[in-house]
Amino acid sequence: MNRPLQTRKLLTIVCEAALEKRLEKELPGFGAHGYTISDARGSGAHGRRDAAWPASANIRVEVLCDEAVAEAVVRHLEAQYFSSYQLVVFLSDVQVLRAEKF
Amino acid sequence: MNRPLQTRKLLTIVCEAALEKRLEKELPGFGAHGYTISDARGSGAHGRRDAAWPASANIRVEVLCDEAVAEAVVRHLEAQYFSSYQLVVFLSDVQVLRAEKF
Amino acid sequence: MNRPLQTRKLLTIVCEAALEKRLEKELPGFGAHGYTISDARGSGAHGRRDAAWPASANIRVEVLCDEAVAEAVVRHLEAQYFSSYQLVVFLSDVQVLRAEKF
Amino acid sequence: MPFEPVILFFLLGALAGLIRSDLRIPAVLYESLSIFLLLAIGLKGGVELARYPVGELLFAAGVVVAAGALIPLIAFPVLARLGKLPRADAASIAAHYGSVSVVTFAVASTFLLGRGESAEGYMTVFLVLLEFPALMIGIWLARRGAGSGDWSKVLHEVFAGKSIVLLLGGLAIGWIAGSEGLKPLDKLFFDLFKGMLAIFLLEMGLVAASRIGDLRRAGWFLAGFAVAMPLVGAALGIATGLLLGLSVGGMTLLATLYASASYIAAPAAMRIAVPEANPGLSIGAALGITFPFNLLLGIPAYHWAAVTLHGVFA
Amino acid sequence: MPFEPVILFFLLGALAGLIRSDLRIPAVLYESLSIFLLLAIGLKGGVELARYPVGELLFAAGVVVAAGALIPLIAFPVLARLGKLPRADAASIAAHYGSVSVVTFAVASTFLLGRGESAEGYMTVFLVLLEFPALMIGIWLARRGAGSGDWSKVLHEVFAGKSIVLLLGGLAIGWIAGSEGLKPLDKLFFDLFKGMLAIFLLEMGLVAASRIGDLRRAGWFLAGFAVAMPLVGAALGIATGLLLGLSVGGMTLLATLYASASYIAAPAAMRIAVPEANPGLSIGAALGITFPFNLLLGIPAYHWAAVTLHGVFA
Amino acid sequence: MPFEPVILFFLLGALAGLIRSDLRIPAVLYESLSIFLLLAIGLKGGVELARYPVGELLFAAGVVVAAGALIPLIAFPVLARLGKLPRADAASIAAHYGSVSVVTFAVASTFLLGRGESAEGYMTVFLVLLEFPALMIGIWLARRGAGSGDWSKVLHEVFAGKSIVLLLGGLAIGWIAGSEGLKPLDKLFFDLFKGMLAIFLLEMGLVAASRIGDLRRAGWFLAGFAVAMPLVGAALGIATGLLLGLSVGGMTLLATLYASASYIAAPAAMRIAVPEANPGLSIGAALGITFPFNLLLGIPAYHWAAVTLHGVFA
Ligand SMILES: Nc1ncnc2c1ncn2[C@@H]1O[C@H](COP(=O)(O)O)[C@@H](O)[C@H]1O
Ligand SMILES: Nc1ncnc2c1ncn2[C@@H]1O[C@H](COP(=O)(O)O)[C@@H](O)[C@H]1O
Ligand SMILES: Nc1ncnc2c1ncn2[C@@H]1O[C@H](COP(=O)(O)O)[C@@H](O)[C@H]1O
Ligand code: NA
Ligand code: NA
Ligand code: NA
Repeated sequence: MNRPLQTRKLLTIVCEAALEKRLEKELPGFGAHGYTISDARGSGAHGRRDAAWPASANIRVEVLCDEAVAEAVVRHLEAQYFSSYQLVVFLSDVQVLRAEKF
Repeated sequence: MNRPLQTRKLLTIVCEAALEKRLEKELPGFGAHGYTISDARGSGAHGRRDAAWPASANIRVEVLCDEAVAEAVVRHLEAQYFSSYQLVVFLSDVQVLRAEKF
Repeated sequence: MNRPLQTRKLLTIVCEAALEKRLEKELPGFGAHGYTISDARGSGAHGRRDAAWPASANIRVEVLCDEAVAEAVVRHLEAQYFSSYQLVVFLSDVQVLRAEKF
Repeated sequence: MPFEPVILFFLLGALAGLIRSDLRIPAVLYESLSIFLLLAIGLKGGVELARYPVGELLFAAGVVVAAGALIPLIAFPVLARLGKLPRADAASIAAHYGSVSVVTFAVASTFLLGRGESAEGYMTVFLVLLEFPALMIGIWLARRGAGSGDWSKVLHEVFAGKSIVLLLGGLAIGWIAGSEGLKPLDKLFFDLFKGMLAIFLLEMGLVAASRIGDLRRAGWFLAGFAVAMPLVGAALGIATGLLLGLSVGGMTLLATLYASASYIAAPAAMRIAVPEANPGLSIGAALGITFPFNLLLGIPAYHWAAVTLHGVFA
Repeated sequence: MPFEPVILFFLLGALAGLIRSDLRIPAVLYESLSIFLLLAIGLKGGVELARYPVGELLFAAGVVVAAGALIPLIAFPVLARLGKLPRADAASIAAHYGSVSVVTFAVASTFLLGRGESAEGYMTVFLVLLEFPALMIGIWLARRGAGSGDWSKVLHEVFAGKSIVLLLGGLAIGWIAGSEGLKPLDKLFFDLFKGMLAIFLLEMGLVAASRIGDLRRAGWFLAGFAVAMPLVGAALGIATGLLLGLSVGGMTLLATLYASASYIAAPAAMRIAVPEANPGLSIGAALGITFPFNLLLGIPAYHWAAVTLHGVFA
Repeated sequence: MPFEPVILFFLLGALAGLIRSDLRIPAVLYESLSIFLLLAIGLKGGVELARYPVGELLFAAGVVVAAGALIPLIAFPVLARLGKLPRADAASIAAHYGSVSVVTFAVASTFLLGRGESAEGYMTVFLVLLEFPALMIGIWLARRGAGSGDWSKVLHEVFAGKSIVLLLGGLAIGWIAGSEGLKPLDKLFFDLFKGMLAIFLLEMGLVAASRIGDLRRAGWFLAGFAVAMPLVGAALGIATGLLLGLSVGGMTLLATLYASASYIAAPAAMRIAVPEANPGLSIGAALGITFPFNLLLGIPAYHWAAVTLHGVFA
């Protein structure tokens, strides 16, 4: 390809919709330059969340970023939200163009 | 990070919305401890599914799990649904915290 | 597993909803045999897109394909859309069954 | 005026689909409208039902269900032998045509209303009763020979299905609350009914247009079936109506019920119970041909036949 | 007739949930209906409000808010000491019960309307005023001892919250435009109100049914609390209503407000401000028990008490 | 009363946006309301249209379209030379201002209705006709010099676009069915129109508030343009109205059409046809300034001017 692909981290957070506004405010502070959110439902250790009303809706947040940012965000989520909120976090490696964007 | 990241499988199923209830019932039986679902539309070998009404809606199901569970689920989908339903399944490696959850 | 898993590329495009119809028309031309789309919102270099109305809605497009197709699509997006549209593209490796499908 | 105005909305939707307009009715609006229509039909039926002694109804209901059960039993061999369709497909299509289309029923009611023609209030009860036996028969036809499988799951799927719950629930609420009790809800459920139906038909037009491809693949036999079967059903409906001494309106509605093919409850149930069947065939025929056929030609024809034969026999 | 017909929709939804029907009200329809109901209640209140001098209202509002503030202060020690619930849970549940349920209020208004019983128009103002003080108290109860934290964020969360904005906004528009100015909007906001409420209750029935599991885990103490607390609240409401010289209708509505537990504004605010609290407990109690209790038994009982005591004291 | 009540909903939405309330109108509700409004406007226009001989209309329509085409041709050089905007941006903004805003038109109709002022029924036809020529002109302005490109794609994009299909479709249905035929649909499409418009305006207020940032970046020139251009358009509209001998109501509506800037059809079409243009500029100006300007000040002013000049010249 014309511009080379570079490796970055894709951080995915599945959590209660109640956290959306808060995450939107916090993410830039850790160096994330963007995020993508979609609506979701699901099930986990805390039972089923069927998205039938706001209190049971989930969101799925994706952040493309470099490893340091990913680490900082994960550490923050662990400290701040793991004990009281329903959320799941995972990381994977992806190839991106324009890596300076992330 | 405080707790170490461990590798797990992310199993993604894109299929007809008609299978949602059934998958929700079956997944725990294969050892999956949770799943996340969102609405989708798409196109594939069987043509376009535009989600304009329930009969043409897709869902996108994600399951974080260990390799054995992923294998069991994939084998089940292959045996049970591949011949009669429109679905696509893929696996990838992801890093998770609290790996015992999955 | 009964049938062996093979590696393919998962190409993910997050872009303005305005591009949906166009991408749907173009993707097959590059050899993609299918795609999956879901609705999304997000934020990036061009600011926040809250999906409150069509002009600020995003979509998230996934294409399972082989490396050559992925490369062709990425090159096309780069040439055609990067300068004027808000979009983010990333690639990852996934394992699929029935690899001939993609 | 040859057309009910609501039918013009169907045609507009179909046209928009054919010219590949970017008009899309959001899926959620489709779901919301179908909840509204099912509830409203149930409520109206319940209010009417309160006026009839249950005993009188029981007999008529038995006859209507028994006669209706003939439809899938006629359709199946035609599809399997004449049409050479695989058993699963023949059974699934038979189930779709044995079951009923709520929206076609609504359009027929609207058609009668526009002509000032009244009908027995308990027709909605028949609508509810006719929805599921054909599904059972279809599943049984598909599975004969094969292992029996999980009937309880299937029964649950059908009886706890959205359309039955809303129709029966509306019926019960209408029956309990009565015309007076429901009055404060009339402005939503009754006054807006026809307008909501119009928007729903706009969407069905769009969906029907997107099924053209399926139809082309299905071939001429199925297209012919999708026009002939409603006529057979309608004839059965008029005969049964005469037998039961229904009014002209009642006969028209029963003919429409028998003639119509389900595309809400049946596709959902068949997809789970008879997965080998290709939904493109059954939905393509039911929604792409039979539904518009009934809307545009069928209903007026059944009404005409009912008027004529009622004059002769009753 | 023992039940308002709208309550039958709640029962239908609950039943559908219990038999695990696949009936689902789309989340967007839920959100749209709640926007509609909040706006409509605000508009109606605003129109009524225009008829009263503000001075007269100020005093009454102060009394109503002060008396209402007792509810979380009573509930908290009961939950924490008698119920041995952790502080965060006790505080969160106290906040839910101190705040009010807009839908319960709407059903009570509908109940009065059905009986031709009028009420002071400014009750909607009380509804708005009662929504947030309890949330503040709940947060303060949860945080006592712990660091103070970001009150400004919490205040913003509550005051800029959807339900306050729509209720207050509706109130202001109704007040500015007046009965005449709003006339062209009546057909949507007032005529359809009860029908929309019915569909919303159908959804709440489904949601309530899905909370049964939470309740089972919560145990008998909380179940008892969820029935006893509304009675305490209602008694306080009737006493306050007598003190203020409200009409029978007004007393009934105030009793209902105090007796009701919030499940729209409170869950959202508590989830952010008191994250350690288990939302299953508060929502399970408020929506799974108190809401149906008020609908089915509470409102008629509060009305009966208001009639009786109004006769004695006023 | 200075404001139509529906405008208060716009202000409420804008305020909610500015205080960063969590109030969100679901995107699907936005889409559903816009389908409703477009259909309803079309239907009403179709019913009115039936009353006029087509020949008489043809000439007037030609004049209205020709005069309307002046707007983008005036706007483009102003934006490109005076404003020093890049060609693509100037062309795209010119297209937005040359096209029309359906909702502004609806508010103006409502404004006239509230004053008992009638207007020529075929104004809706002008609304439809004015929607696309400016889009074509804008695309041509953007591409001049550059390779011609795929006009057929663009034409399809515009003519098969949702708003044209619904407006024209509604027009056709209203025209075919006539006032009598549509009667059963009145309760939905006509009676609820203003209420639905109110909720849509609430959403537009929210969206407009979220565009403040775009505006700030755009600078003073564009802000001035967004106020001055509607005045130029309105003057042209009133002159054209006088020329055609329209009523005061008709002149007001034509002035409003010319003064308004599209933010439904134009953004969609320009995004695809002129991708180099920054949508923040055109939408920010059209929705963030021109739309509220027309709602709050423009429409009453255009009406006043129409009354005055009609008195002088007609
Ligand atoms: N194993 C899993 N795979 C995929 N998603 C999961 C999994 N576990 C939990 N989730 C998602 O994360 C949300 C919260 O999980 P939990 O806190 O475990 O209840 C659930 O509602 C699911 O959407
Ligand atoms: N190559 C692909 N990439 C991404 N999604 C696909 C692909 N092929 C199929 N899908 C999704 O899987 C669904 C069923 O596919 P199929 O059975 O091939 O028609 C489609 O509607 C798409 O949503
Ligand atoms: N770092 C990122 N991580 C995830 N999604 C992103 C990121 N940056 C941008 N996006 C998505 O891509 C869209 C367009 O991005 P942009 O062109 O950078 O404004 C945004 O609205 C987001 O949905
Ligand atoms: Na039938
Ligand atoms: Na309370
Ligand atoms: Na204009």
